[in-house]
Order: sequence, then C-alpha cells, then structure tokens
Amino acid sequence: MRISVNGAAQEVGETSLAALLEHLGYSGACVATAVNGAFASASARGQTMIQNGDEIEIVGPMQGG
Amino acid sequence: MRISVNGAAQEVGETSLAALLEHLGYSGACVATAVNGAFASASARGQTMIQNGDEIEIVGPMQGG
Amino acid sequence: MRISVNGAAQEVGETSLAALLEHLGYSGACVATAVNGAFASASARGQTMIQNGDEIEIVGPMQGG
Amino acid sequence: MRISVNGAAQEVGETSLAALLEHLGYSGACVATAVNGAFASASARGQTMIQNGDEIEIVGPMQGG
Amino acid sequence: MQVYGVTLGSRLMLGTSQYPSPAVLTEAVQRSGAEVVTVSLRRESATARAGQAFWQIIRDLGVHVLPNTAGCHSAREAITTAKMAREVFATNWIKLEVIGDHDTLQPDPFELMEAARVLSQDGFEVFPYTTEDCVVADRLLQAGCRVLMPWGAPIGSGRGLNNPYGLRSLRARFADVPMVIDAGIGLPSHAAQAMEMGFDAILLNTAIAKAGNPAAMAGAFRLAVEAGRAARLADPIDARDMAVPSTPVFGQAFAS
Amino acid sequence: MQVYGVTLGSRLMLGTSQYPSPAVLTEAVQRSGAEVVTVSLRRESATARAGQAFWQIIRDLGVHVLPNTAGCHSAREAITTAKMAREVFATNWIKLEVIGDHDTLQPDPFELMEAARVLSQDGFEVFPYTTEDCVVADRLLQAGCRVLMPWGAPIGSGRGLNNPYGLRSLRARFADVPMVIDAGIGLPSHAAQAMEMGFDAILLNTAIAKAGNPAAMAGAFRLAVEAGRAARLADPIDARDMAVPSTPVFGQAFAS
Amino acid sequence: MQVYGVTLGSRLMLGTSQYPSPAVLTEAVQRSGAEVVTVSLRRESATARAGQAFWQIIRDLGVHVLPNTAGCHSAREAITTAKMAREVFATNWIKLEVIGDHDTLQPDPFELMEAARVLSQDGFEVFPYTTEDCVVADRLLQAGCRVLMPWGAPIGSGRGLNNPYGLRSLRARFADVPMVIDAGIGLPSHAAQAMEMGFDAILLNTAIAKAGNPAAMAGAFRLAVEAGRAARLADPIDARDMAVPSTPVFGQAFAS
Amino acid sequence: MQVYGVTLGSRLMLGTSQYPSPAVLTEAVQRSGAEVVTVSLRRESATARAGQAFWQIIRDLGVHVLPNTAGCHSAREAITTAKMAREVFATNWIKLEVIGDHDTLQPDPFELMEAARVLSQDGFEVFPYTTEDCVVADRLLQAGCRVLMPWGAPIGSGRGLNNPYGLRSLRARFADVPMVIDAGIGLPSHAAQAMEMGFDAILLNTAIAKAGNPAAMAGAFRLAVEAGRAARLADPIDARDMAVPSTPVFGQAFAS
Repeated sequence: MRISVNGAAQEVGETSLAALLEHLGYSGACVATAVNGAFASASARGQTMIQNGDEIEIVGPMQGG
Repeated sequence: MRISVNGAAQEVGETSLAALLEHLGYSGACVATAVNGAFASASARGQTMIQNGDEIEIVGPMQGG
Repeated sequence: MRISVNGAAQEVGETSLAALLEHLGYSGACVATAVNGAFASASARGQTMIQNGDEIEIVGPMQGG
Repeated sequence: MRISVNGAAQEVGETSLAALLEHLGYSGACVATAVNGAFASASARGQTMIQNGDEIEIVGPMQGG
Repeated sequence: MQVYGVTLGSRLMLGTSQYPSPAVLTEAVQRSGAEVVTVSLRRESATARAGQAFWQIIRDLGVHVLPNTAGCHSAREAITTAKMAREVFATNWIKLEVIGDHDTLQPDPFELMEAARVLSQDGFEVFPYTTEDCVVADRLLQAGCRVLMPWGAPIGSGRGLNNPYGLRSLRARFADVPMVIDAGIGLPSHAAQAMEMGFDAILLNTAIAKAGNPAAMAGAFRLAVEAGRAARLADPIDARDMAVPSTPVFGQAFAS
Repeated sequence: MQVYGVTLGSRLMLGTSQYPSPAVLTEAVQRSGAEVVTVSLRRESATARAGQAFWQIIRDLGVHVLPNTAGCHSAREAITTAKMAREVFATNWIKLEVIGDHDTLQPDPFELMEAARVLSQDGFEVFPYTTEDCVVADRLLQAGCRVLMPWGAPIGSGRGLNNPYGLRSLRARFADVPMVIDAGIGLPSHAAQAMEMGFDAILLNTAIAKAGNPAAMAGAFRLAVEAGRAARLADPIDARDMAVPSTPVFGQAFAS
Repeated sequence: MQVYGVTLGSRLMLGTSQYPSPAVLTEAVQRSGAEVVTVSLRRESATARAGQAFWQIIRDLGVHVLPNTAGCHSAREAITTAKMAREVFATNWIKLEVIGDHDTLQPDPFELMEAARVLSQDGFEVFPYTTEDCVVADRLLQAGCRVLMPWGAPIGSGRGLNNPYGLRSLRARFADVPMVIDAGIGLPSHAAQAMEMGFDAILLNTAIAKAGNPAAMAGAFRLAVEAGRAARLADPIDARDMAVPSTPVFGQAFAS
Repeated sequence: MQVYGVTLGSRLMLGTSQYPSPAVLTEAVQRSGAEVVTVSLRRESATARAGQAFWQIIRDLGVHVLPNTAGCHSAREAITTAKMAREVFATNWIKLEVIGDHDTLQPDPFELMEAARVLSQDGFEVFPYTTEDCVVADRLLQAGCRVLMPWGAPIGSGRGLNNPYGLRSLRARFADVPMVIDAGIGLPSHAAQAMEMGFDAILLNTAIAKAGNPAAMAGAFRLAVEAGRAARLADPIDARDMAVPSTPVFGQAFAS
C-alpha cells in the first residue's frame, strides 16, 4: 500500500497504526497521531488498520507561542 | 379574533391582510407588512388571511442613519 | 517701626533680625529668613538691623512635590 | 585691499559699496547688502567706503519655506 | 466611484436622522453634495402617517436612497426588514446593520454574515455595516457583498478612526473593494483622514445633524471628503521621524 | 482674517521652495488660493541673477510676500537678514525664524525673543516661528508680535500636529491672537484638524511642493483648510466615550 | 487568579518559541516567575526525536503547560490538533488559535467559535485567542469558554495595545471573565498598561525570546505585570485635562 | 545612577506633598524604595511650628532631600528661595521650578535659565524642572546644570508622556546627561515607558499621594521603574508594522 507519513510517501504492507509506529521507530516516543485529518488516539492505534492512500500524521512536542 | 397590530392588541373578524389595512385606514399609504416576523409582500396581502394571535407589523419610511 | 512678618503687619522697636526672631518665639526653630525679598543668612541675622517698612519672611520646611 | 564678497576673496581698490556693486555687475539688480554682518541700506551704499578685510554680503530673492 | 453598477459623483453619503427640522435636513443634504442618503422603517400610524410626509421630502431630494436595517439584532429580523424596505423604497440596496452589543452598537459578525448571504442570494445589493475585522470582511465578500462599510468608531461616538492600524490593514487586504467608512466620524478632519488612507467614501449622520449649524457642517464635510480624496490621488509625502529644512541651505548668507 | 491690518480671504499660506519647476510653483499657488507666500534671500550672483528671475515670478502671482529669515541661528543674523529682506521685498512683514537645534530645526526661544523685540521696535511686523510653549508665546506678544506661528511638528517632517494638547493649551491661553500653524503639516487632514482646533491659518511648503502632483495637492489643502474653518464655526459635536444610536429606537418594528 | 479551577500565583505566561537556546529558555521562564508556558506540536522524526528532548526541558520547569493550535486555519484542523495535544501533554487545557488571515495572523471568529464549541463539549478547557470583538467574545463564552485571550496587537508585532478603546470596552462588558492579553506586547510598559486596564494576565513570547537579553527581559516583564496589577488594586488617580499644583499654595512666601 | 556625584540605587524619587497623613507618607517612601524626596518651604508659625515636625519625619526617613522652589514665578524669587532652602535643608541640591503659566504650571524658560545660571555659579547643584525643549535644555546645561528634569505632562495632570516624540528627541540630543522625568506621570506604565525610552529616573508625587492606597501604589511604581530600566538594558525588540508568526511554521502538521 502507498501511504504518506508526515507528508512523505511510504510503501507499507498491511499493518495497524500501532505496528506502523513501531516499524518506523517511534517506540517509546511521546507522540500523537492522526489519520486523514482525524485524531487517532494511542489506545485506538492497535485497532486502526492502515488503508491504501492514508495520510498519517505523527506529531510530538515543540516550542510554541 | 385577537391579533396585535404594531404591538397593540386588536379585535378583528375574519379578514385578509389587504382588507385589514384598508379597514385600519392605510389606504394609499406607502407601507410594508410582516406577519409573525415574516415579510408579507403587497401583492400577497389579498391572499394572506389573518389568523387568531397573528402579530402584524405595518411600517413606513422614517429617518435613518 | 512698622514692618511685615510673613505678610502680617507688626510694630517693633529697634532690633536686629536675630533679636526679632527670638522675640517672636522662633528660638531653636529650623527656619530661614529673607528681608525685602533678599536672603538673610542665619549667620548674618545678628548684624541685620530691621528698618521701618521691612518685609520679613520666616520660612520652615514643608511638604513639596 | 583684500575683501570677501559672498564668501569669495576679492582684491579691490578704494571704493564705495555702491561703486563696488556696479563694478561687480549688479547694476539694476534687486539686491540687499550687509557689511561685516550689519545691514547696509541701498541709500547708504554711496557713503559706505569699503575697508580692508570687509566681508560683504550681496543677497537677492530666493525660494523660501 | 461605482457601487453596484451605480456611478456616484460624490463620495459623501448622509444619514437623515436627528435633524432639527425637515428644512434643515434638506439644506444639509444639498450643501453636502451627497447623492446617497440612508433611510429606515418604523411602525406607521394610519392617522398620523408621519412616514409618508418624510418619504416625500426624501423623494424631492432626487438622490439615491439606501435603506438600513437599524435596530435589528438577528439575521431573521434583518432579512424581514430588508424585504419590507425593498418594497417601500423600491430599491435593491440595503445597508445591513445587525447589532450585536447594546453598549457599543457593534455589528454581530455571525448574524451579519448569515443575513448578507441570504439577502445577496435574494437579489439584494448589500452594504454591510461591519468592523475592521479582515476575516469577517472576507466572509462578507464571499457571501456576495460587493461593498463594505467598516465602522470608524462606535455609532454616534464622534471619535473618528478608532483603530487606524486595523483599518489600514483592511484597506490593504482588499484593495479593489469599494469601502465606505460608516459611523464614528465626528469632524471633517476624520473624514479627510479616512479618504487619505484610501477609503472610497464616508457615510455619516450625527456629526452633521447634531452640529450647531448642520447645513454649514454638511458643507465642511463635503470639502473635507474632496480634500482627502484629492490628496490620495496627488501622492502625499511620507511622514519623517527627523526634520529636514524646507528652505535650501546652499547660498546661505553669513556662511563661512 | 486680519494680520497686521491686512485682510486675507484665504487661510492657507504657501512656501515657495522645493517645487519641481517655476511653472508648477505658479500653478500650485493659484490652485491653493493662497494670498500670502513666503520667500527668502540668498547670495546673488551678478551674472546668473537667479534671484531676479524668481522675484519676477513671485510678483506676477499678485500675492502678499512674507520673507523669512530661514537658516539664521542668532538674533543678530536674523535682524540683519530681516533688514535686507525689507529692502529687497519692500514689506515690513518678516517671518522670523531663528533655529536653535540642527536636528529638529527647532526655534531658539531666547534668540527669537530678542530678535522679535528689536525688529518690532524697528517697525517690522513680525510673524515669529515658535513652538507651542505658552510662556515663549507670551514673551513674543510682549515683544510686540501681533501674530504667532507655532509649529505643528518639525519642519519638513510631515507629522501633523505632534503635540495636540500643547497646541490646544496655547490656543486657549491666547484666544484673540491670530495664530498660523507653520511647519510639520503633511496631509490635508492635519490642516483641517488644526483649523478645527481654532487656529487661524496654515502655512506649509513641503507637503505640497514634494507631493507627486503639487498643484492637485495645493487644491486639496485649500479645501481642507476651508473645511476645518467651516467646521469650527458650525459648532461640532463632542466626542463621546460610549456609543449612542443614531437611528431613533422608538417605533422599532418587532419590539414587544 | 483562577483559570479553570487552577490557582495561579503569577499573572505572566510565557511562550517557549524562538529562544536562542534551551538554557536561555529555562532561565527566562524562571526569571519571569511564570507558572504557565505555551507549547505546540509538530511532525516528529523517529530518529531525531527533537520533540522528546524539548518535552523533557519543559517538564523540568515544573509549570503548567498550555498547548496551542498554532498554524491551524480551520475548526477541523484545530480540533484534531487539540486532541493530539491533549494526549501528548496530558492536559485538558488548549490555547485555541485558528488563523484567518495570513498577513496579520488574525483569528478567524467563525472557525474559532465552532472549534471552541466542539472542544468545550468534549471536555477541553479552552483558552481562545481572539480579537477585542465583544460579540465574538460573547459567543465564545456561550460556547463554553471560561477564559478569553484577546490580542493586544498582531502576533509578533510588538505594538502593544493597538486598540485600547476596544479592549477597554471588552473588559467592561465581561467584567468577571478572566482575560489574558495574548500577542502584540513588545515592552513591559505595554504589559503594565494592560494590567492597569483590568486585564488579568499577560501571555507573551517574542518580546522576551527575541530581546537582546531574554532572561533579563523576562525579569522586567515580571516586575511590570506585578506593577500594573498592584496599581489596578491601589485605585489610581484619573488623568486631568488641566494642570493642578502638586505643592500646596497656601503659606507661599512672598505672597502679598 | 549618579547625580552631582551622589550614587543612587533607586531610580524613583518622591514628592512629599498631599499624603493623607505623615504615617502614609512614611510608608509610601519606604515601599517605593526612593532615596530622594522633594521638600519645600513655607512661612513658619512661631507657635504651630508645623514645619519642624515635618522636617523630623523626613530626617527619620534617612533619604536625600531635594528642596524645590515651587510657586516661584521669577528668577529673583527662585534664587532667594533656593538660598533659604540651602540653609534649612543643609544641601546644595535644588529642584528649580520657575512657573511661567498659571494654568499649566509650565516652567518659564527665561527665568529658569537665569536662575539656573546664578545658582550654579553660587555653588548650587541645580535640578531644573523644564519642558522637552532641546534648546532650553542646551542653555541649562551651558548655565551649569548637570541634570535635567523634563516634564512628562503638566504637574498633577496624570497624563503620562504628553509629547513622546519631543521627549525622545531630547533624550537623543543629550544622551549622556542624567534626565529625570518630573511631573505628569499618572500610572506605573507611564513610568516604565519613560525608562524604556532611556530616561534615567522618575520623580512623582500626585500619582502616589492621591491614589486610593498610596503605599501600595508606591510599591507598584517601584516595580515599574525597575521593569522599564531592566527592559532598556535588555535590548527590546522593535515594533513591526506587520505580523509575523511566533510559533515556527516548518514541520506544521497537515501541510501538503
């Protein structure tokens, strides 16, 4: 499947959002996720299956004004 | 029927809006009308039958800023 | 002699400014003096002889902005 | 004699201010004059003899704000 | 200037309220050179018929009439009022006022936007009374408005341009939209300032109607609006922080 | 207005400096309606005689000439310059400038006062360029001046009225003295504001001469000065802190 | 002061952006005395993990964290961002920014209101970044907000209170609602002025982070906010139009 | 800061007039941290001796005393008053006030300059109360003054800095001269603003003495003066005309 992660194209197999995060190396990181513009909570990541064309956002803390 | 005209209570019999206006003495006056907050155009006054409890507004030109 | 002290008319005999101050009850007070608009220093009061018509100012500390 | 006219050094012989103006080519011009910072009126130019070292100003109309 | 396809020779518009007498109103409108006056609606008495007499005075002025929806506090009220005004005054023009705050008579951006949308779709040519808010302005334009009427200051306050920075931003953001400063103007210098900033016209009422001599004040505002417009076109100097001499310094007498 | 016994129909006075050409200067003066223009003196070359040509242009305008002492930094310089100006321009009028600060071109109150005293005694009719300082103004009046020319802002800055509070105090303190705002005016709205505050006339130069279109700007200032004066006489409304409705609220439709 | 049930000893809140280094940020927060700092979210790289390090720095400060939705241009974006922020920062607080204009970064009242409504219903405690518009404020309160964050001036402009009259109206209209002036503050005097006007707290970032010495500037703002608050409580004198003597005039020497 | 060789730790100076009671005065001075207070002279009654009691209170404060010449309208009066003050208060310091206008209590530049010259030659260390006039300031410095006390606004008006442009020019023109803003300050934000502009200290009286809670207001002013001074040293950001984002825009979620 072809998806985008943080704006960059990625080729992935069938996977849950949780598995994708682990695969991408986010284990242990304090991040939040959205799929196609909708919030995907940490507790729901295991049940959230990635679909072809999904746009995934993985965000973490940053400075803010 | 009991209606209000420009905020004042009135007792009237069965009548159209057009007839009401004539009855009240507005013949020939350049006025516009609303029934229960909705515009009632001059051309529709003949077909507009007054209902019990109707709130009629009859307005004319005035100074404005 | 007729003089004025702080704007009030006074009748006095021949006297120095120092003696006048003592006579008026200013002994020991921290005040400064002017005669006819000119400063009369404390050290000069003994030699300053009062003339008829002199205008004496005797001022002390007050609040100021 | 050595004088300055409008800030420029000039060598001149014995002369009145009036003659100097004519000599310098100001005939007929609407100008005013000052010698050493003092106004020299037109009517006095004939009697005003130039001295060695004099600073002469010859001014005319200009734009002003 | 053009508003909704109508060419106006005068950039001053006048309210008709609060004048000492109809005669003074008439004279003030004439002295102002205004080609647009605002009017309103109220409950008409069948016997007194005050509105009919007023309407004749206005018609005799021979100017464009811009009815307002003054006093409305919701889109629904404003829409009904606009429709009644269209019938009475026989014009598609409507100065859309939807008040959101009793104290400042500030427009309500939410109700205003809704009413502007509905009325524009219904064929009205809407002149919305709004704030200097750029985002609200953008929405009003999207809703179909082709003219904006930002406030200078709260209605009747006479404060002039209360937020010049915000107004300047608004003017810059929508450079091609006709904008009429409406409300808050107290003095001719305020009107001139607004025109110098690039606003297209001025609508005012209280400053003329409540002046000691309304007709003379109308004339003063006419001149000021023309002055401000002419200055805008004549490319004014920029303000400088430090002084520069206006009389040339070369050729100065007594220079060494 | 009257200044030193001369009645003026126009309340706008113009400087003659910095124009792109003599033709533009002439047109600007005509469009402005000014009846008074300021001029200056400089070293004249016997051959070029530039001043003679300029003087002819000014005379052709048929206006009153107000020579200045621009560039002078002491009473002595200013006095000699004034005397030269009187002879060249054949007038007792003198716009007395004695500059005290190179950066702001601010007048020097001490030298100004001394020069005003000497010149007034010598028969000059002095128009002193001064600040908004009430005490200096009082001294200038005591020295014989019958007109004051307070600055709006530093010369050429175009900032308008930099200290409105101070200017208002000055105006109130000497209500009967003709006062001409001189310097700092950048826009017609500034001129209108000064007139609304009760000043009697405006003298300016840079704002017109350096505008993109000087003649058009001159026309704009003419209108603005007339607008401000007319407003002053027409008794303007006061500014209010809180808004009040300009459309009457009685008879409002939909009221309960 | 209390915001959403949390008692704060300090009335100064700080943004965490634009500092020269984390160490300077830490020192500035400490010197400011702030008990609330704002943070944001961005795309996190799995390898660089910059956000994780930053988060540790913030946690070490021991302050309340107020996440923002900076950069969002629609209610939908802002709502998703708020939900992500709640998870990351483990707080129901959200500083709700929905930008409506690219130039001025002005809030969009329509999207803001919608997002505030949805988020409030979802259990968020919303701090909406809004303008001085009283009607928008009223809607935000109806939508469930218990705090308002009106701008002083456009973000990063450092202009201070751009529309004091509008802000004063807003403050008066909702006297009991905690209001934090957010954005536009450039100098401690601006912060003191806002507090004197009765605002409850100040949130700022650029004025400290981009100062030559951020930590010292943080200390300066701390003092200014305390000064303004203390003055508000101490009942200041009113400004007067005319001067009155501060030294008593009775007993004056040399009086006749 | 140093004035006439005396090092002061506090940049706030207080007048001692108009307090509700001596106890409040004492507390206000203590809370303000002021190291300099101003005092005056009046006709002393031999029996009441009110001045003697007041003087004891001031001495107990342990601060520097700066006598003024309030109420004097001529150089001669001011010179005699200064000499009397020197003897009574045992200090060469004199705050030189020579009033030139009854309404605004504005200083008289002519009499002030003359008195400053005479007193400086006589060994006084003169603190002249003056306007923002650069030329008068220059003369006062030439007359021997080593400190200037420009007004913020008329005495007791509480208007703050009435002419910021003029004050900024004055500050820039004499960058190395200690300048104390004296008079017109109404709020702590005014004091902070003056310090941010680079003035060295603030002298005030009415704003504290006539506040509802003078001691608390004294504390507020202390903080504000420190805030403004610290900001000046910390290199503030410049105000910008257009907005810029304070939260970085790179890495923004939802960007395409």
